[in-house]
Amino acid sequence: MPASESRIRVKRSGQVTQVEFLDRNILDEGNIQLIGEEIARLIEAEPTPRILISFANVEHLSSAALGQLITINNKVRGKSGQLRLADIDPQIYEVFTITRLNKIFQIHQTTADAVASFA
Amino acid sequence: MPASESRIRVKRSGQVTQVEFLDRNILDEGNIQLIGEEIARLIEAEPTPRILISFANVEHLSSAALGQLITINNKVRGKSGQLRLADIDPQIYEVFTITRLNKIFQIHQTTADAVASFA
Amino acid sequence: MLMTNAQPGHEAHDFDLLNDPEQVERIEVLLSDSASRNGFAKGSIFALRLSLHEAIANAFNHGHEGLPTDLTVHVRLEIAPDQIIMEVTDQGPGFDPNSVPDPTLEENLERGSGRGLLLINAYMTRAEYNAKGNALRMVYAKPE
Amino acid sequence: MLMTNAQPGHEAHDFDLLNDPEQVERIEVLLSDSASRNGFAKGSIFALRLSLHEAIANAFNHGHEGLPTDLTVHVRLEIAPDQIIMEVTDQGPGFDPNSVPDPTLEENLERGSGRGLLLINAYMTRAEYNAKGNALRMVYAKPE
Ligand SMILES: Nc1ncnc2c1ncn2[C@@H]1O[C@H](COP(=O)(O)OP(=O)(O)O)[C@@H](O)[C@H]1O
Ligand SMILES: Nc1ncnc2c1ncn2[C@@H]1O[C@H](COP(=O)(O)OP(=O)(O)O)[C@@H](O)[C@H]1O
Repeated sequence: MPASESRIRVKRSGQVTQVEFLDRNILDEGNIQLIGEEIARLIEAEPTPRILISFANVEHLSSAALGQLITINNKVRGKSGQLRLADIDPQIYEVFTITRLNKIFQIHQTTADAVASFA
Repeated sequence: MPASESRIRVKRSGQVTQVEFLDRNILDEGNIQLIGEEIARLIEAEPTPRILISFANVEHLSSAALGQLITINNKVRGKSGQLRLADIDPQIYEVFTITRLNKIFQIHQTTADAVASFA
Repeated sequence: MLMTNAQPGHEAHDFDLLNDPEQVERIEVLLSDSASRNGFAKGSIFALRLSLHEAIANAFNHGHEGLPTDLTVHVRLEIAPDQIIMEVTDQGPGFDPNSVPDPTLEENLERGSGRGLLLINAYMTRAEYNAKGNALRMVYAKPE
Repeated sequence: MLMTNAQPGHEAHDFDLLNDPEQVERIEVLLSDSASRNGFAKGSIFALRLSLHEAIANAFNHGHEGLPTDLTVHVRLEIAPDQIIMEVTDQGPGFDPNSVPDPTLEENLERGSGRGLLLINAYMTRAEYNAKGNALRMVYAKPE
């Protein structure tokens, strides 16, 4: 197994770092850990991180993934940055409402909406 | 479902009618019945049928398929024709030896050998 | 015999599972396929797969915490056209599910964990532990 | 619980099967996959799949001959790293396996049928009917 096969796709658009998942299923803790480390490096690389995570193509999401998102959120806040989530399909969105995490995260319908929302 | 999707590929080479299976698994009785009917029509179309059945790509074969081969053999004989089998992988060949049907059928290693064997 | 009343489409699957993501995924895919064949909708399959995933993760992470890593978790799936039952049994000491804090309370909302049981309870028709607390039985009835 | 001694890799599958080629194929594919994961070789998987196929065909064609077509056949697969057990049970009257003619005798060689049990017996380590003759238990031990 290659040591550092990326599990995310990263795109720069202006001051915003856009992250997309390569896996349809964000379930396994090992994977989630690796994804978290990749995003942490993106956050570290920015003075004031503006991170947009798109959930396009994501079909399954575990509670471990939610935990990782909270960790990411804390890291972004720690650097006075901003985190946005977008492209969450209704099934996945329900996971955010059941857990009330829709109160914690800034969630936008589309990537464009999310990009426009950064201060 | 189309009424008459063919389950075999037929090739003429001189006086020989070569038959190949499109399925890797010749297990299901319904399929085997359809294959039998297709080959029966080939036999009927010839005054003196020379039929070569190739088992290239066949991975599984049930006893119902063996029964159909015996029926085909009888039809060919009924018209004083000749039947040859070829390209049978060792695993499938074992089915012929366990059942002793290697004593009934003329089995050749390759299609070329089988073609050359017709009188 | 397993199923007392033979009924078309009924099936049951038992696994002694090691903590191996590939094996877990295989069981989740088997569950999804079987549910789909039995006419469960996409949303139901989402709920089932998520709940099974959370239960198995709990069995290994909490049930077997500090125990030998080669301990297996038993997973049983019973699939029928009208309902699906999933049982996940670990070899740990068990726990008291009533002692688990509510992750939706304001003060717990930013915790990094503690949402698995909430999701299971939200999505399943019924979810019950045995008395010892090492076996979770989840029942999902197909919506009318 | 199904398996008395939890062992990694052990799994069991039960199906109440209708006479539907697609369902039969699905079970055969599940058997092949599980056997392959448990390190059974290609030749073993060939033997297992063929034997299961023949046993299921017999259950529907002979066991349920003249009976309602919606009767199910019960299939149970028990898969372990060292052996695989397959049980096929029909709801028919049973039969006496000793009364079946030997298809390899000269006079039977050109018969159109009668080779299923021969193949099962040739390929399986053990194959036994219950007393009634409506349940076949096949055991395949992994070759050393
Ligand atoms: N099988 C189990 N054995 C022992 N304790 C468990 C088990 N399942 C859950 N728990 C306990 O319940 C708590 C809540 O579980 P859960 O809601 O799934 O969240 P998380 O797994 O993220 O902590 C766990 O932290 C653990 O203390
Ligand atoms: N489950 C069953 N119930 C009743 N009779 C059976 C059953 N299985 C096999 N038999 C009997 O055994 C015979 C031999 O079976 P088999 O060797 O599989 O060949 P075939 O199915 O081609 O006849 C059948 O013709 C049938 O009479």
